[in-house]
Amino acid sequence: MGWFSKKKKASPDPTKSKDVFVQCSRCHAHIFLEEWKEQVKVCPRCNFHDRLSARERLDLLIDAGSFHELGKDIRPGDPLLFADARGSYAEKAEAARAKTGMNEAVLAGHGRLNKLHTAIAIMDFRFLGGSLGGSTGEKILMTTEYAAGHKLPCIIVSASGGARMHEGMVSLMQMAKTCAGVARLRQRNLPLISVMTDPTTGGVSASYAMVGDFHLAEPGALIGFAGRRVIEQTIKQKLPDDFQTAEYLQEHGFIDCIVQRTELKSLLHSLLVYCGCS
Amino acid sequence: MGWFSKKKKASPDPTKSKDVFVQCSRCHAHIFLEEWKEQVKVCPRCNFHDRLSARERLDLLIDAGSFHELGKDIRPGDPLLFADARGSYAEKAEAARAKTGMNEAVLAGHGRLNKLHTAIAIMDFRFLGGSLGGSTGEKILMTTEYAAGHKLPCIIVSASGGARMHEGMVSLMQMAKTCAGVARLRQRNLPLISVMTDPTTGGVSASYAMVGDFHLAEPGALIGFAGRRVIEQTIKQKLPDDFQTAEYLQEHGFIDCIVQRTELKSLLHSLLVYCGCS
Amino acid sequence: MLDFEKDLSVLDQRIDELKQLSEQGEADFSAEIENLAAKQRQIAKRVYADLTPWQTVQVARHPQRPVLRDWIGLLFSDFIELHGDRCFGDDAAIIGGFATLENRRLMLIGHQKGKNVDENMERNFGMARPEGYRKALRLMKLAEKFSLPVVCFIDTPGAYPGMDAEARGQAEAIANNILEMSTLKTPILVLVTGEGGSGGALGIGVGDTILMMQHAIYSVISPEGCASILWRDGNRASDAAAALKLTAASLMELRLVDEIVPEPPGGAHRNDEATAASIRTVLLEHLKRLTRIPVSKLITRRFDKYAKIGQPL
Amino acid sequence: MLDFEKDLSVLDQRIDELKQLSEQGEADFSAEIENLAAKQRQIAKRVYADLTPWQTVQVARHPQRPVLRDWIGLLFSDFIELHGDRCFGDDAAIIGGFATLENRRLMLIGHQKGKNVDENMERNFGMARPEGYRKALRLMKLAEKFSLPVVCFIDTPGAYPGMDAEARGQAEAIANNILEMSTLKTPILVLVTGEGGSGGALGIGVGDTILMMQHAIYSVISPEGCASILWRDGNRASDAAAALKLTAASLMELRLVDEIVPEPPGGAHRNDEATAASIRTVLLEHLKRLTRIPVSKLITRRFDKYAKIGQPL
Ligand SMILES: [Zn+2]
Ligand SMILES: [Zn+2]
Repeated sequence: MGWFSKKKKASPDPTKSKDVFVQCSRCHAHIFLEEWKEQVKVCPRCNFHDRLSARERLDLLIDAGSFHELGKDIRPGDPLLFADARGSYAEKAEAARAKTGMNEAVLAGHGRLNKLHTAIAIMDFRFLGGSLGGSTGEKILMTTEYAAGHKLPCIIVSASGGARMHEGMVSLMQMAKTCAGVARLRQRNLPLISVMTDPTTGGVSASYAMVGDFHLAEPGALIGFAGRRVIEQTIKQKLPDDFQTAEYLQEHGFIDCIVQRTELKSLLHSLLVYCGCS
Repeated sequence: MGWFSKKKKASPDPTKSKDVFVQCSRCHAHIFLEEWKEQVKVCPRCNFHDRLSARERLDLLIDAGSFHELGKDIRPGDPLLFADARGSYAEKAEAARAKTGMNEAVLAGHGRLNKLHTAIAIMDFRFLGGSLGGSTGEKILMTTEYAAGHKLPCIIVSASGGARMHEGMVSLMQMAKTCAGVARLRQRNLPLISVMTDPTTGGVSASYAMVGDFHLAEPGALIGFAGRRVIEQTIKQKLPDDFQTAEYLQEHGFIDCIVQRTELKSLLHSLLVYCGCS
Repeated sequence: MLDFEKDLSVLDQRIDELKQLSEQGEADFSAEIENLAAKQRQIAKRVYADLTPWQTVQVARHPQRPVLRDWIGLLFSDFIELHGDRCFGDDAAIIGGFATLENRRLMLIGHQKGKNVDENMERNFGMARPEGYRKALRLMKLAEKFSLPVVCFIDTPGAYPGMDAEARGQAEAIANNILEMSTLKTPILVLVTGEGGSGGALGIGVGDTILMMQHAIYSVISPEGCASILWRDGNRASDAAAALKLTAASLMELRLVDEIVPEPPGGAHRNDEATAASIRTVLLEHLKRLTRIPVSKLITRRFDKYAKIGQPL
Repeated sequence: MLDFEKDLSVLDQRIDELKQLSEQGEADFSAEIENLAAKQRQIAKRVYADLTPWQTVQVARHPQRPVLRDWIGLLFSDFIELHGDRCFGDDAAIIGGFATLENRRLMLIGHQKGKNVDENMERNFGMARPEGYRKALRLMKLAEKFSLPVVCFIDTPGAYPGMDAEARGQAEAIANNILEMSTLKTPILVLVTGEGGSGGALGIGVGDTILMMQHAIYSVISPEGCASILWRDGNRASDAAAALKLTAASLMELRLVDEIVPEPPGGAHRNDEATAASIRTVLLEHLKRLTRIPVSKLITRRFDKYAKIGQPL
């Protein structure tokens, strides 16, 4: 939760630019639009991995034309009829739909990764900060259940600020619901590969993102449970800069591989092959 | 290993005393022999738990007359025909037999603990420092196998300086042999209760003593893998006094309960009952 | 003392005074005492029948509210605490061990808060670190191995948001517990006794039956946290508390809780023994029921229970 | 450079000089070079055929002896390193991951020593902490899950005797690995490549087949440690080395090792490619054999193998 409290990184927006450059939001280098696209939004100078939409990620990972979407029409429920000082949850969800063209914060389905059939769920941070609501959890569960039912491996690409507090306890319980889905993969010895991208925090990091057979992460991705500000208030000291980065987590034993975006598909393929997928 | 390099605690020896007192080797208090016996060699003043022989421990834990010994006649082998500057291993083993009246560093068998039938192995530090040789491992394995075969719980009371280096790699492999025995208990959901007494170190701490369902320890017992001196040489600093005590181990998550010797039998009984033994 | 407890407190004082006088032999005030007590019960009943969500939050966090150690003393005839995660440490914010409830043996696990500063320092205010969750899981696996039901008592502001806890994998520890609990082959009975604080609660909170004390709360985020984010004003916590639907009654309506354990008027802290009696009754009833269900069926049901939550209508 | 390597080293220098001269076009020394090389092979053969146990210890610890990273480059066509124990850290003294040996996919796990000061600092001289053993176990469980054989390369002076390692359960971590390996439902092939140092080696050393490089050692205690305890003189290490029967040949006689992988004259460090070829042959042969055995039979055999060790005659 708390995605809106986070200062948004100014992502390069070539549509608004008059020329053929984009500017890296970390090192401010000007990069040819062509090169930026070729590098799948990775800065060739500082290796900043800018966020991808679920669709962009799908295009990166799944063989063209092979994707079958699941739960396309599932939209957020509003179990609490929640409203706060700035309006209703229903309105916010509607705005997110309008902005992203997605019905929920996750794109679910199955398709081929270098010809290997796999279930896959990809989160989109633009949709309410990739927060985990009832329908988000539902689509994650649909993905794991599809994998379990069809004896497929499962890949989940996370990008989330955590639970969706507008759905209160319904949101919290999605942690249990999605992990129950993962447990069914375990029972069937089917691999779950969790790919953590920037950011993977809160309730998502404390559920399906952290119970994979393999934990991959993109360089520099923010990964953690509690928010930096909350921790700083608690321990009354400033945290080191690399705290809760993918690199920090790997050092502490929670990430198998930090992988360059351009090599992600090939690594996923290798892992699936080692797991006996065909 | 290395039991002889350890400064031996001067244990009260009432047989050599002319009067009715024993002296606590830690706080040096004079204690009535009667009270000392009643407290099963625990100092009423400083709670020092003096070492027990395997026989004394057996009398403490197993209902009188109910014990059936296993592998009584098993004696140490001498696979390396080992001899060092101070003589042969064969001679040392013979001396240990003469001193203790035991054939090996462990007393194995089965009996009743407050009427509950259990397999039990009890180590005796006096026999070559409770070191783990081939025959020691054999008797531990006989105990776990007896438990596995008869669907009994298993209790192992450890007191050991570690591997018996006079048997070289045969000794090291007893760690694997005994743990393979414990694995068979696990496969059958039979409880293993490990009781760590002073000292439980080296290869014994790194095998059967540390893979119980329950880890009990006596107050103040020395428990650890590497020797204090070796560690101090490695890290080039002095270790804290409580390092590798039962209390230290509990604080670090490796001991379930630290138990007063006089309450050990009753705690063991309770645990067996909770595990469904009857 | 809470605002809405003032009247009760005044009567407490009066009753105490009269009792003292009685004991000093001044006169017999037993009739007056009974009178005042009746009046107090009436007030308590009225006030507590109508608590706002924010008032419920305050009762759930009441400094006198019984904590796990109190419940253990009140409910169980035996408790053998088992320490440690067999990996890093022994977290005092979560404790567990074998316990017996009227001849029913079980594995008890719960958050342990303190009731004074020292205790709260020791128990870290009931905020567990990864080693606490890992200890809990170890004990659950023991329970599974020896076919004992697991009973979890939830009472935490949340998992500890500290640097060390993050470094040692707070997220991983909670996630792994949640996953393992979803297929643990023994009944799991969960009771939220005080604060159910988000992932820190859920880390030992997945089960077959979820019970809540009448004045307990369970929330995805603290009302203060929610208010500061969504209202941009931490003082709007009462608004957030209402919006979050964190009371037992609201959660029953949302079907996220299976049963509410009633508390005596004035709340658990005004009568812990009566509260314990009502907990005992409910626990025993559910233990009886759950232990009769074949384990494979139990696991399927548990899955279905959670799969249903948040399903689009 | 070791004492008994001096002659070899002198010839190395001569050959190098002649090669340089050849390259500078001074003259063609190829006949002389071949001559010297042949002589060198002869000397190597003689010296290495007759190493004392203490000399073998020195070869096993030779600073130029290939370490795990070298073997990975020489043997496997693919290696995907997998990091972390999912609990505390990622120990650089033990590494592991998926690897492919001539189209055979497997899980490779091993101690990683360094070959210079920096590397040795990073790798802690191949002395693992509990998190190293726990990482290894995690990878073994992955291999079991996905039906891949496990291959362990042993090369360590021993488990790290540090205060932090003790605090985090060195004993528990090793014990648990040993236990889990005894019933892991996939073949385990162990190769001692250099130093097999006591419990630190055994922590990833329980398997179906135990192989040893010709000049590797495997011992319950270091010769120095044994000498200082039993001879009260650390300088009597060569006596201790002989008494401990720590060479591959002695351990074959004791039936604690199943096969010796031959090294070229002069040892692995004088010809790593030839050594790799002989490792590859032996590994493939055993992998083929072990993967054909049904898993349940494998586990029974593994138990019997260890149960036999140290049985009274
Ligand atoms: Zn940049
Ligand atoms: Zn004393």
